[in-house]
Amino acid sequence: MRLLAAVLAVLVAVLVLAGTLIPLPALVAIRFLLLQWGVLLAGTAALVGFYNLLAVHWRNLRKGGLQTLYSFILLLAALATFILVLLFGSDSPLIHTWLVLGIIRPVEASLMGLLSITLIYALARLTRRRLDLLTVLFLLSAFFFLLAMAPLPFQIPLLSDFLAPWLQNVLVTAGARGLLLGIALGVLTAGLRLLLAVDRPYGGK
Amino acid sequence: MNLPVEWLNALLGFVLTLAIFSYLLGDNPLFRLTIHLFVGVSSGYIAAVIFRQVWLHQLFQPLLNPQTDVLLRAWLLFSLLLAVFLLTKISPRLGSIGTPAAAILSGIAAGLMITGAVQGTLIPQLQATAAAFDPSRPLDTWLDGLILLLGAISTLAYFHFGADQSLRRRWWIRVLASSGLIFLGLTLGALFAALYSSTLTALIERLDTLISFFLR
Amino acid sequence: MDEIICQQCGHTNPMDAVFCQRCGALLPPSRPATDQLAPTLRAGEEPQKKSTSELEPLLPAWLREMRKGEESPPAPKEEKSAPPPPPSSQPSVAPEAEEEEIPEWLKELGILSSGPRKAQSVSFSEKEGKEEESAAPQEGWSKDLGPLSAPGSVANAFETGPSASAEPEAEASSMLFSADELPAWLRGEAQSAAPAAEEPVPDWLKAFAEEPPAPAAPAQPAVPAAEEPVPDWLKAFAEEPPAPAAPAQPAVPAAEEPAPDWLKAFAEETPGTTQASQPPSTPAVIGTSGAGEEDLSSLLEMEIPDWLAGISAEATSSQPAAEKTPALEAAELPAWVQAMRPIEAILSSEVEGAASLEEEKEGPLAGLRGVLPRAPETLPYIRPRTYSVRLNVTQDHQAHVQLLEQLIAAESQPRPRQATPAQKSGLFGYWLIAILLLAAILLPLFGGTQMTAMPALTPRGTWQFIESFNALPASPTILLVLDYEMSTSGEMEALLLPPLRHLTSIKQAHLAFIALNPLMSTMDERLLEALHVAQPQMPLPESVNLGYLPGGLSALPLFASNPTFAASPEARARWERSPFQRVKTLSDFDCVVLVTDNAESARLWIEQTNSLKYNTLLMVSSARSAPMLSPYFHSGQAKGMIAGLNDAAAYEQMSGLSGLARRYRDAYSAGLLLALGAGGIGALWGLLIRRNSKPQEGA
Amino acid sequence: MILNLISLFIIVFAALLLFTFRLLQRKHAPRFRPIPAFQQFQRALNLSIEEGKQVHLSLGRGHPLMLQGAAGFASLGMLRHVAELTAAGDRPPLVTAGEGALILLAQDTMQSAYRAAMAEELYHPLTARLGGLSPMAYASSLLPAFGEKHTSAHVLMGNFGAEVLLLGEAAQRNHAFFVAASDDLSAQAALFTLAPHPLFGEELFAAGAYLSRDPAHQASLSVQDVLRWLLILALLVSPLFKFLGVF
Repeated sequence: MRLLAAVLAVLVAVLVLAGTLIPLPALVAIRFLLLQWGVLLAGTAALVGFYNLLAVHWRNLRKGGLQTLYSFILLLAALATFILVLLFGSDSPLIHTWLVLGIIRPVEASLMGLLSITLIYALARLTRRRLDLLTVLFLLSAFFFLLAMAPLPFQIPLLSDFLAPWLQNVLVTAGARGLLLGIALGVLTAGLRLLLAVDRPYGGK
Repeated sequence: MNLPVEWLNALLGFVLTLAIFSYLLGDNPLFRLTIHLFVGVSSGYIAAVIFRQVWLHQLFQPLLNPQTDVLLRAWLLFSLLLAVFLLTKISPRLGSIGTPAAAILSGIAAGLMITGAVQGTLIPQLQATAAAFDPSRPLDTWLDGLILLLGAISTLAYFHFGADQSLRRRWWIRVLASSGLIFLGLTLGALFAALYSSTLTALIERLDTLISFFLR
Repeated sequence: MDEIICQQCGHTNPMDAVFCQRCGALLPPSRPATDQLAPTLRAGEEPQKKSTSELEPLLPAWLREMRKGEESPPAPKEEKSAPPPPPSSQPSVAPEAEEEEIPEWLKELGILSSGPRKAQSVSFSEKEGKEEESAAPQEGWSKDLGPLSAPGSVANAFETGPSASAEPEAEASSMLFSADELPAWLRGEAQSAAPAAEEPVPDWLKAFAEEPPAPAAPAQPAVPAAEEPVPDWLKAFAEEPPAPAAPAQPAVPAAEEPAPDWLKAFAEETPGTTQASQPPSTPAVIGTSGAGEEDLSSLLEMEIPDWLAGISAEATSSQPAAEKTPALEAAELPAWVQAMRPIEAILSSEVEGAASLEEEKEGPLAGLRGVLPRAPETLPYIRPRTYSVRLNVTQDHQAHVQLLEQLIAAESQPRPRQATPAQKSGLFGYWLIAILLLAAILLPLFGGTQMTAMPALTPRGTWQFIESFNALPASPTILLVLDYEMSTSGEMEALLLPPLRHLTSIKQAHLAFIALNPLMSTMDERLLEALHVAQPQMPLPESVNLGYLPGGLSALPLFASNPTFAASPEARARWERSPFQRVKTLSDFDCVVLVTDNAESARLWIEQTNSLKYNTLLMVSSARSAPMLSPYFHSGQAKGMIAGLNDAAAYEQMSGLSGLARRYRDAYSAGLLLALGAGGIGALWGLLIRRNSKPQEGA
Repeated sequence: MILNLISLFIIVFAALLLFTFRLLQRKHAPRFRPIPAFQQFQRALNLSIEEGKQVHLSLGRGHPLMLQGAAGFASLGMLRHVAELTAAGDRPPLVTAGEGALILLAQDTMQSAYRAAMAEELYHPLTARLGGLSPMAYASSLLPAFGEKHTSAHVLMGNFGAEVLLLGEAAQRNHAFFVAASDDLSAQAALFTLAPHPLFGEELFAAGAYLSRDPAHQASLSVQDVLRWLLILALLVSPLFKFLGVF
């Protein structure tokens, strides 16, 4: 079974690659079908994940104490939402108003808002944590861009109109390009490891 | 009728926002309760949307549609079978049936990853670097292009992993890497400021909503 | 060293402890040799190599010479020089060795139980391994017989015997015999073996370790004994009534194994040596458990039968293989060879079992003890030895050992408890920042202040965005790609509303929404509602929600070729009735607006759909993804770009609207300046603390 | 068309390079510059095994069919190593992810790691858990885990956005060891301020080679280095391409 899985994975990867890079109609059509499978399987995997979430909290129900309450709330919320959306669709006003705008949006946005406090706090403590050239450059750059972004009652000549955009478009873009290229190399080799069945997260080594 | 619903909805948002902000004081039962409610609702919502979008709209509806071509129907049935195989992963005993389906998913991911990395990043970024040296462009873009080139190269060199016996990199790589450090520091600083700006806007929006609730 | 560290759990035990106080495991004696050897010995683990080359110079000169002598000459030569059977070989070493000063460890031998001697047996097997590798790495077992017959090695094997056989007693007394009780020859031998034991892993073993297949069979037998000082089965074994104490028996396997070639030669050439060797062997026997010297002498004096001479390397070399496939062996070898196998296999350490071995009364093996296994149940215990050489300690492992030692050492040092005050001050700082930030935002919001100036210059991206909208044809079809998280929806709505208002006020636009995130699949309603709230007098544009695009990158080409790919049937029906019906592919839209907070997916969207040559691609980007996306605007791939609240404010100003960007502007400014101030003060404070703490550290 | 050909050439060349390096490096293991975060991670891992505590491994939320999926696959390689090490430990590692496919693959990876460690009977599928299906749900669902006394180390490697800050901050509040890496640049910038030993850029993809010392992963990292210099060369000559009108 494991060998079959590895062969399948390699074959599918090669077909997707070939369909992208070699413009033969047959290959392109196969790639199209495989991509449809990809959509289907990724969606199914999310459902398996959802089941996993329910199973974990179902097990937690027996833990006792507050954890039982938390898990019960989660299970109830998850199952009720799942069934409601399944029955009425996500665009039902009830679901949109109460679940999306009433619960999901405030909590997500509040958590995001909390991050701003964490960020300032982490910035303020950075020199206590670490002090090297990279830290100094990081701080200088962060302070500069914070100042450049801040709307003021008066204009600082050239700062936010010229200097900041130039720095962002040249120096920052240069660094970001290097980072992106490096990450792309990492992605490429990670993909190749899958392609050559060196990594087999689906059950083998 | 409309007003109480809006008001209740705003009240719900207000309470939940306060519960989340209570985390500032430390982890507490109210925060945990809110988090569990939120995780349950969001996960249930997303799972249902995915189920509808993928299984209903793309599998069942065409399958049940009498106008669907036989060949397409066979293909859909086969796809359904594959998805059901993957679903068996929820059972520890039957899980191995789903392994080929997981392998197919990994294979598709590998193919997309490789093409995405090469055609989505490597080549476009290479082109973008070269674009600054367009003969038709003015000289100042050439200067910017040179800085961009140096930055990209030195940042790339900064991450060189190989080392000699003493676990140090060769001197010229170190020199190049140290200039990459400058670009890295500047980039991360700018990204930090940008991220803070985003989170700050989210906080402002939340607090604005709270105020609106009070002023209502 | 006044403590013993348990090798199982790392617990520190008092010097006199026999068992670990935490986990109950048998503790090693506190000898350096065992300290280094034993921790790495654990059943079932892979062999590890250990570099001990640095210890090489510490070896006594005589041992280094002896080792050279052992290592350099080829096997045949050794066989020649070592024909005497084990006991007789010892005197040949002893006279030289005795002249050397008795090492410290030997004086302490009295307090040792089986540990050091096991270490010796380990070193013995290591030598064997080395020889094996240097001579014929893959030829297996038969070649190893040569080294076995080398004086030191055989003596080692012999020496191992009594000590191991006495282990059951040793467990209780932790002492068998002192150095004083040792006969002179044995002391000499012990000396010769000791340095090897003190040096945990000689260089040659490293080399040995690098060759996994070779050590598998013959080189390893002694190690399990070293690892588990007194195995349970051995205890049980020793308690069995019928087992006669016969410590001299170990000599038999030792002699038996190398026997085939050299024993015959020896019997023919130097019978006198054999006899001369008997008396030295006797004290050892007495010193351990008093078995008869007759056993030995009868063994050594007996005439080598023809069948024994006939045991060729061929027969012996087949035995390791036979260990792996017993069935095959049973078919090919005579029964008596099968019977010999376990004894040979246990050569170096299984002498422990000697006490229970019986003397053969008849047949060609008459007079030999323990040649045949007494009970089949002893066999299973032999098996683990074949893969348990584990002295291959790599540098990594040494580093880990050092780390572990450091950790243990660090654990025992009292540390001042500073965590609580630091934690409190940390939380205090966190709360202070939270209060300041909340105040900085709430005051302008509550007060409705408008202190900050609007942007004097419109950013190029915003300007071009507006221009692009203005250049759209009448009743344009516009695709809005919602690629942001719910968590940033506050920011994204503030950025998206000005262009949406612009669109509805100027053009009769038709909007299609596609979400790349399931939570966004119904956000079109929210946006249209916000639009309605912002300008209630204006009719809302006609719109179609194409749903959520599942499948990430893989769905992009599918969507590009069929925009209703992910749409519900109702949406498709509405699509067909609207002006969108002329839109067959992504490039048919008059304008695509990518609304994103995710630089990665936006990048991919742009790169992957670049070949489609849209009419117009515009971007509305969260501030956090803007640095990564602005190059796409500057390279011309996106015609316009709104990034962050400042750009939105510029848009509002340009279009003469008043919206969220203006409303949030003062709070936004206060928040940014607070971060600047708090970050700056914090950085300086950190520097100050570092500067103050350095002199203290120096003092 | 020409870009397709160039892409094909790059991919085939890189695959051959990986294959060759793997063969070559069976004999000579490459050496890599030390990365403190990985050293600390290894130390924390050893410590937690020693103390009988749990390691929490978070694989991120990279969608398998996006580029971010690569980060998830890279972290699965690391999971394999950690699972093998801790399989026979007192507590199995707690594995969390924010994406169903990652959970599924993590379960498979763990099962095969336990099998390799001959402890398959100790494997339980629910040691790999889905935190939540949206990034914030995922991050916030992990917060309680950071307060657990029996969890000594938190390893966050994979695709995380800004929400990773919540986790880093929770780790600091609880004085827990944590090491984090993400392929997202914003998250990297945020982690730079929070993490004791930050990891940048592609260092996330080196985790397998640094931690498991697996020859295949080491070969892959060496290939990455070779490709890096070829890319640098390509960047240097790219202006020339522009002149020649290739791009």
